[in-house]
Amino acid sequence: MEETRIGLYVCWCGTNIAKMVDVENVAKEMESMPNVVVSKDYKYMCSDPGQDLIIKDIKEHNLNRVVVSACSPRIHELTFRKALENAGLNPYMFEMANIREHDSWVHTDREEATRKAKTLIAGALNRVRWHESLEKRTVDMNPATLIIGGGIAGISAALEIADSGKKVYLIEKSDKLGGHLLNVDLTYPYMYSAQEMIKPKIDRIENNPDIDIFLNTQIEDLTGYVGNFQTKISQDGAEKELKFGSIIVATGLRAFNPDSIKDYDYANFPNVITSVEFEAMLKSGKILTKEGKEPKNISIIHCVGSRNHDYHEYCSRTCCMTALKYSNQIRSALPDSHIYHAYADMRAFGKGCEELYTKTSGKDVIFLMYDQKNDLPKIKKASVKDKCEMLIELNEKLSGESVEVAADMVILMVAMESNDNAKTLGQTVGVSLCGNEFYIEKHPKLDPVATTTDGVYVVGSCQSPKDIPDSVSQARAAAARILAKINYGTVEVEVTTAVVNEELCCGCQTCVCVCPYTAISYDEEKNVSVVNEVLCKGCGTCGSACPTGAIKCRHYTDQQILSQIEGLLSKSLELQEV
Amino acid sequence: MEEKVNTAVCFCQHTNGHTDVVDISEVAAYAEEIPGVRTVWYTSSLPIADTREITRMITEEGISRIVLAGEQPGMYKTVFAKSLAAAGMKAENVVQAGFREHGAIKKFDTDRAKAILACAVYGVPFENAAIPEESDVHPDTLVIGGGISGIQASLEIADGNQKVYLLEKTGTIGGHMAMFDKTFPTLDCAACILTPKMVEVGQHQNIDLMTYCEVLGVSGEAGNYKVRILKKSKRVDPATCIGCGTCMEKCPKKAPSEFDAEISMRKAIYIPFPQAVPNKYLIDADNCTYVENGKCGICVKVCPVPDCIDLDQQDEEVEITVGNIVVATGFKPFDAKRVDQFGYGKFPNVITSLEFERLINAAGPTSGNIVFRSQDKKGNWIFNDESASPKSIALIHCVGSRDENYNKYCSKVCCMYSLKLAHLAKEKLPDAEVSEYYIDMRSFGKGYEEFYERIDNEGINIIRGRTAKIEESGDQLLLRSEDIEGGRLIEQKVDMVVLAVGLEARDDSEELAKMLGITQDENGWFNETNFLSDPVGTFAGGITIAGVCQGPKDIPDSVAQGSAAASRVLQSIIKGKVKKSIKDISLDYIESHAKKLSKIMEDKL
Amino acid sequence: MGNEEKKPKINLAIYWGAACGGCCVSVLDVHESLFDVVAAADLVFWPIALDIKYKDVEAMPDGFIDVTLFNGAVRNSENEYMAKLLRKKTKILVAYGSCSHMGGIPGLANFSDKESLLQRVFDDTESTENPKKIRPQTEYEVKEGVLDLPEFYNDVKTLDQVVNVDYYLPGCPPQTERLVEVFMAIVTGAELPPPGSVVGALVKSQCDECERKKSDNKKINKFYRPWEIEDDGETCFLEQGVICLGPATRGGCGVRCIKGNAPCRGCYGPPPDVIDPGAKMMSAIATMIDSDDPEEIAAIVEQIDDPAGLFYRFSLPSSILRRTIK
Amino acid sequence: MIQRVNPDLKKYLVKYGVQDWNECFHCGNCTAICPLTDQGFLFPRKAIRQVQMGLKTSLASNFDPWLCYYCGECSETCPRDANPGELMMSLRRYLTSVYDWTGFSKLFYTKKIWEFLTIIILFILVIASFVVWFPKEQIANFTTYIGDHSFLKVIEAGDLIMAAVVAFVLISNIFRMWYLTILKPKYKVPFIEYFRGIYVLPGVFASQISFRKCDTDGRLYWVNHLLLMTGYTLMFILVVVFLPKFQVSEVYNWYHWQRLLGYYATFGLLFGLSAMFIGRWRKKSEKFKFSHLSDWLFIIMLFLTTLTGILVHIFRLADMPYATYYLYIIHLAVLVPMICVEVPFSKWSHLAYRPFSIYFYYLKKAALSKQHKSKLAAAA
Amino acid sequence: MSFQPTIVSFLCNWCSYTGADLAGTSRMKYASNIRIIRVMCSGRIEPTFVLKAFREGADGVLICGCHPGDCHYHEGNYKCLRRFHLLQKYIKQMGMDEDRLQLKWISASEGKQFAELADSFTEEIRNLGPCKVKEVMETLT
Repeated sequence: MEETRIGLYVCWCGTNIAKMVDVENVAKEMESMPNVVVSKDYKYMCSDPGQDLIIKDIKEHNLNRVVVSACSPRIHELTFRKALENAGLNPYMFEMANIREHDSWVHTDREEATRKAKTLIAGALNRVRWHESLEKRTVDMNPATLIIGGGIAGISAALEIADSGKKVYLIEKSDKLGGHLLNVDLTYPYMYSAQEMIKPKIDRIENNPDIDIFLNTQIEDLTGYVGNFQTKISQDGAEKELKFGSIIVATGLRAFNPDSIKDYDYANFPNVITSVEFEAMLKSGKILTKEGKEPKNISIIHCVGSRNHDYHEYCSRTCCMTALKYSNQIRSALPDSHIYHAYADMRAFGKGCEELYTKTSGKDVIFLMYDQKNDLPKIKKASVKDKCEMLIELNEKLSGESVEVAADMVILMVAMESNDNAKTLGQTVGVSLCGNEFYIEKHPKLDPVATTTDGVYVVGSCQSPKDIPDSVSQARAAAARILAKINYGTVEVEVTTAVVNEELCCGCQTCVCVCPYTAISYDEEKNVSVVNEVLCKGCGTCGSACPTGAIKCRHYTDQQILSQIEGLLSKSLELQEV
Repeated sequence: MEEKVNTAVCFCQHTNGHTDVVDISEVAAYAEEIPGVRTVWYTSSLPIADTREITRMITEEGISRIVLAGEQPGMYKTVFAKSLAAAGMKAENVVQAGFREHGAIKKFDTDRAKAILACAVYGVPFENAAIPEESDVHPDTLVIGGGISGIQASLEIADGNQKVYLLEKTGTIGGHMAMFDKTFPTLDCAACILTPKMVEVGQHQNIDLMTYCEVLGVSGEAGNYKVRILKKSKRVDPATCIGCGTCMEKCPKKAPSEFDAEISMRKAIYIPFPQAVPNKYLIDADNCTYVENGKCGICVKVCPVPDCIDLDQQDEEVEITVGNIVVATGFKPFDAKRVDQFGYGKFPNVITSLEFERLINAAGPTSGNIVFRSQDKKGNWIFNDESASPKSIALIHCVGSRDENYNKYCSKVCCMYSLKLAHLAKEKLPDAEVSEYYIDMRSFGKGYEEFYERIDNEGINIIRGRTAKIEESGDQLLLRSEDIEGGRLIEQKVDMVVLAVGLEARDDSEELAKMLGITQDENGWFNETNFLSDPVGTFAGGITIAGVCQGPKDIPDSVAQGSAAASRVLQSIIKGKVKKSIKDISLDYIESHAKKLSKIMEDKL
Repeated sequence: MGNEEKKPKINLAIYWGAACGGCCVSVLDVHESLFDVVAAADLVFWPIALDIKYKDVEAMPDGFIDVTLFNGAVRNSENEYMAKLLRKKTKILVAYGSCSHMGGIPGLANFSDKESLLQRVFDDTESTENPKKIRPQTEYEVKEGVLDLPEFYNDVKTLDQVVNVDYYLPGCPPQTERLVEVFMAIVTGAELPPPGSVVGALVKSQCDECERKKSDNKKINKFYRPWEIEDDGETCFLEQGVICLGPATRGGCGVRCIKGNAPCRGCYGPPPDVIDPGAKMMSAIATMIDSDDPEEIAAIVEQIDDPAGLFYRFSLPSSILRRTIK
Repeated sequence: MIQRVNPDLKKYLVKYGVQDWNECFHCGNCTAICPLTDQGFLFPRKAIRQVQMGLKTSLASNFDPWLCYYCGECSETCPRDANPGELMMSLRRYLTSVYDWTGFSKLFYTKKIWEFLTIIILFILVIASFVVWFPKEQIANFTTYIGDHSFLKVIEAGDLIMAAVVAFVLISNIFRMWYLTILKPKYKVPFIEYFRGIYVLPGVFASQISFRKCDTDGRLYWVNHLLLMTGYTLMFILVVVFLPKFQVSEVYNWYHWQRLLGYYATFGLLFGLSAMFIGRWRKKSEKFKFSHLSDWLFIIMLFLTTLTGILVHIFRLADMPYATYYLYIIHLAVLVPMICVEVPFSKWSHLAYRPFSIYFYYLKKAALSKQHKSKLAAAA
Repeated sequence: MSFQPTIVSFLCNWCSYTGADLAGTSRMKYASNIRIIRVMCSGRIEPTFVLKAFREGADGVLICGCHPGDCHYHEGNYKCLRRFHLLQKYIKQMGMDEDRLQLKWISASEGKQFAELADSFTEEIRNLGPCKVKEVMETLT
């Protein structure tokens, strides 16, 4: 083993550090620490001359470790690592002691601050001795993409990727593309035709040589990692294998079945229909009751299965607006009808939506507010003298009155819920579910389409209920990620990963269950755990959980940290009693 | 196709008094010339309340297909679908030629409106017929706006190994999100999740970060835009500034801090906030004593780096060439002063949500203590750590939003952020009485409804009812509101009122829209190509929009849009080609192309 | 065979410090192999079996003994004296058994101190009658002269805390087969591992040998003492909520306890890279607790009555904290 | 009681006003901004809700509209431009027709031609009766004998009969109002409160003091209204009740009480009316944005009455008997239909309903507070 | 003020270390007794490190991680929380005051909270007096 030769550099940071820390004294005193070959102080280490100083010393003094004592490593660790790289040294042979943010800026006694700086540096010096060279690693990126689900999200993503000439495998479990949108007549808030929007897209997909469409297809099994996935699919019983670099999950959702809500008695009233059924009526141009008559009184009940603890706690996001759209369409087709809404909160939040709400209000539509949590309306059969088929009883919140509403047709705005195979598919592709059985994203805000599994993205309503523009945006967002990676050609993987020493690992599998990224798997043959370094993000939780000490967390090894502790607590540097 | 399809074109355009709209009579004249058009109708003269009458007309004229033309003809679709179905035709044969849907809004778009109509009559989707030419694309991209959308778009493109210029008007990137304390519904702190991204931008080798810059003009065409940029003088050399802060310490001139929503003071030489990227000082020329009258110059004297501060530095103009432009300019908060009844600006403790956001931020001027506004020595109303804390706080939703008197639209985020603020207020001041006044609770996103429930159970009074007015009552504020669900009048005395101000288009967006050749809707938000299928594209080639500048949005949606815009950019770079503006396609071309496509479709059948 | 040069016999010593005697018995447990041992070695010192006095050892030249198997911890001045003496006289000093290796069961005395131990033994025990509060003396004058007794130390130490140790042969007691293997290796002059190594044990920990079914389903909602649960005899103890130190304990014993349906208590000591097996095991066990709620976690942790005694049953004096602090 | 939601009611109500108030999304702004809103009496929003849902019974028992003086604050700040203020106005018309058992009110409000016809018929009748019965020879000395010409007795008798009829209609309608708002909804008003409440009435009637609350940001509608109202009332009393004392032959000095009162009343009427005229004409402030035909008719007729009255006075002082006589006829011909049509059946009826609504408001509050107290007692 | 305790603090990179940095950039003053060790995640912190710190002379050990739910690695902080409880019980059994070891959540924006925590923890440890582990260990060798 080569001799450890450490270069120590103490930064003044102008007066920022030097004012509170006797930088020169520190540099001088620390020179005597074991293995320290050079110890220097300099005004601004991060400046170009400062970095040059390090590079020169590395070459001149044959240094193989460097410690810079300056500001927070969060600011300049990368800067100095690059300097080491420029000098031909592995960038990980470097450690920073933060004597600005954690010392000079927060303390008031110069002597104490100086002493603390020494301890911090001693810790860093101790630690850096155990540093090891780590190599940057990349994996090649297979430019093909697998898209699961042929709804609007899947279609948008497919076109986005294929339009740049990259291969797409589009898998759909039903026999046609288009998803739920195929059954939609108009869209809110601008009343654009859904068919006119989706049809040309399907045309383009079908005619795009870069897109392979697999209808009636299911995914059997999936292996691999970002850049290099492979899967077995079964299409009408025939199996096939595909290889690709990224996966977009766009499996969408399904409509809630209102059978379980007793108050609505969906099963027994022929003219209590779901929003899905009503949409089909609108598409066919025939708004008729089951008896073939035009309904005079139409009631729309919101939040059916949403925002209620007995069904789904979440808001399904699109129903309010869809219901408003219905009102406009009904008013257009049946100008004399009575339209009632039983709603909880009118959620008209998107572009153009509040305006549609206002517009709808002006069209003789009656909005009745009910308590969607505790007090659902009840649908009852009406008597002959009521001159209508059903009566809806509800406690109206805006007036505080109990009222009944005549109805010949009741439209239940059913909730959106996740597909029944969401869980199994999620397990296959490595995406977890959140509380409501929707797929969970990597970060709810800053990474809404990525998942904890690199290379797997969730878009559209399988992540949570969404309307068309939001689904399209998400699909595009995932496409951007994938295109960027494809354009790069390779995927960089975390360097400071955990690694299992197979000599020591006893196969207890404690680590397997603690890894948040399922990066550790158990190799039955060897009876050891194996870290998939592509998936590992380097948090080190497994290393702490490993009872045998077989897992090493690169750059945060036990040895490195324990030495740092020893350094920090060197006797000579302890605070004196005052 | 033995039988000829007889099409009726029905115009449903209502000008509502606007004059600069598509010329319907011209389009109608054009429509009559299209083969297959049997008759031209106008909804204004049709008995559209009487489907029987329309059905009769359909049967009489032998119409089997109806094209609805106009700005948003969808409103009439159902009546015609029903009539067609009643006449025994297919209800699907109502085709919409939506002018607005395909970007024909103004008078000069009349030709495009004709093309849209022609496509509809031929049964060819407009986007299939109107395929713009492609031109070579310059691989560099300009992103305008350094908020979260712009950051996301820049990172996305830069990660694809392409050069990005990220242009930001202020001295730091981060936008409004950087000002927030926590983000709903997970309550993780905005700085924790945003600053790593900002640092990533600052250190990314593919991103040329241009802060304190403005767009002066854009020329050229899709794929090859020349953008003139004004580099406002920072008067501090960012290359040599080491961020020590000595200058700021010594600078004698103070100005309201933009980052703190002007509830605290900063110096004339400053870093917008501690985690700003770039973390370099700059001089606010409007407030610098030296710039004003040539005296002072203390900062130069104390600066440890020679020649770092140059107080005489002048603004500079540069020109860059880019292939694509992403517009992510964001929003400005609604000016609460406009709502008289709330007394914002009159009563010191009526504050806006953005101010409150800074107030409760641990990194804000009061280190997260909620206190009363007080006056400093110079009479500025600021928040000062030493003031007392309020014992009761009320939050008022929909300030400036959902209001015919101000902005008609819903700002989408206020309900959620108010819930969040209420929670944080309660957390900081557990004994304080926190109330919320709302109209409709719009907690629509993932985990939002659950968040609402959670806040509802935290002892916060969430009251349905818009607050009508705020008056001073002794030391307190008297607020009048109706508790809609309880059916009673509420006259509540509180110590502090937080106005949940809505989002508005930025003042400079009109200017920018003109420069870039993109359009705005009536609320000032930028228009997307197609609301449904292309929420980030614009009609100008190579220009995409992302984030709130397209319409109010929460953070996840803004991020998704930032990425989505980047996807368009990357796609064009990978292909090497970018689509030009569809404005440049001639009517003749679209018409003949549509004819051709329709022929192909017929042959297929 | 005849042509083969006969190797000279080596000198072997076996000594016990603070030990139960089990280790010495384990040497006898070699049964017939004893003949091989005797054939290869001269037993020059083994108080339990041979009448060789300390002064005989003192008389030996330095390095006279080739191998000393030292079992038992260092508890008193006599232990220490003999450890130092034997170190001087021995070429290869082997810490034999858990007590000399890590402190072992006697090491648990480090939860207490000299004074309270003496008080318990000489005052408080129910069967003791000691009105004059007489305590052991290091010197006691009798007619014949001054008798000296070893001084009882405050702390239990491991052998290597007193003298340098060449090899460690862990176990309570060590597996006899392992002893024979090690011994034969030394005798036959096979290449020896670097000094300071643990010999006669595996590098991998118990789980490697353990035949119980293990999975990644290590989530613990409740801790059970072994008698509180009906062991299914198949599943990993940890997965059943029974604390088993197996993962942090070297293999080599043939998983005897686990085969006998008792969880491992850790007598074989930590695998090579582990400094403090108790700490490692605490870390692993705590990680398995299936809760994110602080109060629930605290409640589950409460179910472990005596973590220090449990996780450091054999290793307290060699652990980082070594003893309780007062 | 469960009421049926009736969307058709508001289609009918449109006839009483200009719009259907569907834009309202129930934020409660109008209620809260209203300076008169009181606990249990939630101004416009409750009424809007009743209109939107077509809750006829609730609407009939709601006298909130009478408490409103239409400051316009609610309409001004309404985020949906739903015009709650105008709704209250329209509801006052509707409620007038609800209270009115004769059905005239409904007829006049919903079929405008009937109101015109009635006015014209009465107009002609008055003129005709003069033509037929007035002794022609007295015309020449009409100015000097104005107080004691023989026909005056007839006029006086007619006057009193008209007053009696109007009073009967009004009083019976007020009883209906009481039935609909207090009795039918079963508010248990302690008997004593009826008497206590009586004290409230005259003062309120005279001053309309609560109107003052509505004068936010310095507008003086109250003063205006007070002038108009006192002027009118004074004139009404003078002309209808004390006609013999008022219409006298002797010309008193200008400072005589009779003339002073007359001048005050005239000034009040003129001032109030012109302010109303200008306001409605300009439609600048919220309260004047919309004007129902009945509003205009009332203003015009009152204005004409005043004008003709002034002219009669001037001509008489100028000793121009013929001019005085003809204008006198016109004056009466306008005055009579105005009082017969407007006072019991139309706009002017609010002079009775308003004070009584305050009386009932007082009673209802008393009932509610009693109910509240007994609830508390039961709970304890 | 007499006894100057030595405190070792383990901070996670994403929240707490950033929070401590923020305290620095905001120039908040706090006791200089705290010495910070950066780890990527509080889930990396092992009992061994803590015991080692006490063994080497620390009078108190402070562990800081992201607030529950905020962990950059999803749930590392929960792992840390579980270990912390057991470890506290252990050190108590070993005769130490369990308050010498504390676990606190500090987010990236809580610079002030960190500074306050540093002060309050120092004060608390000062009141507890010196930790004798190192002293005792020295008498043993």
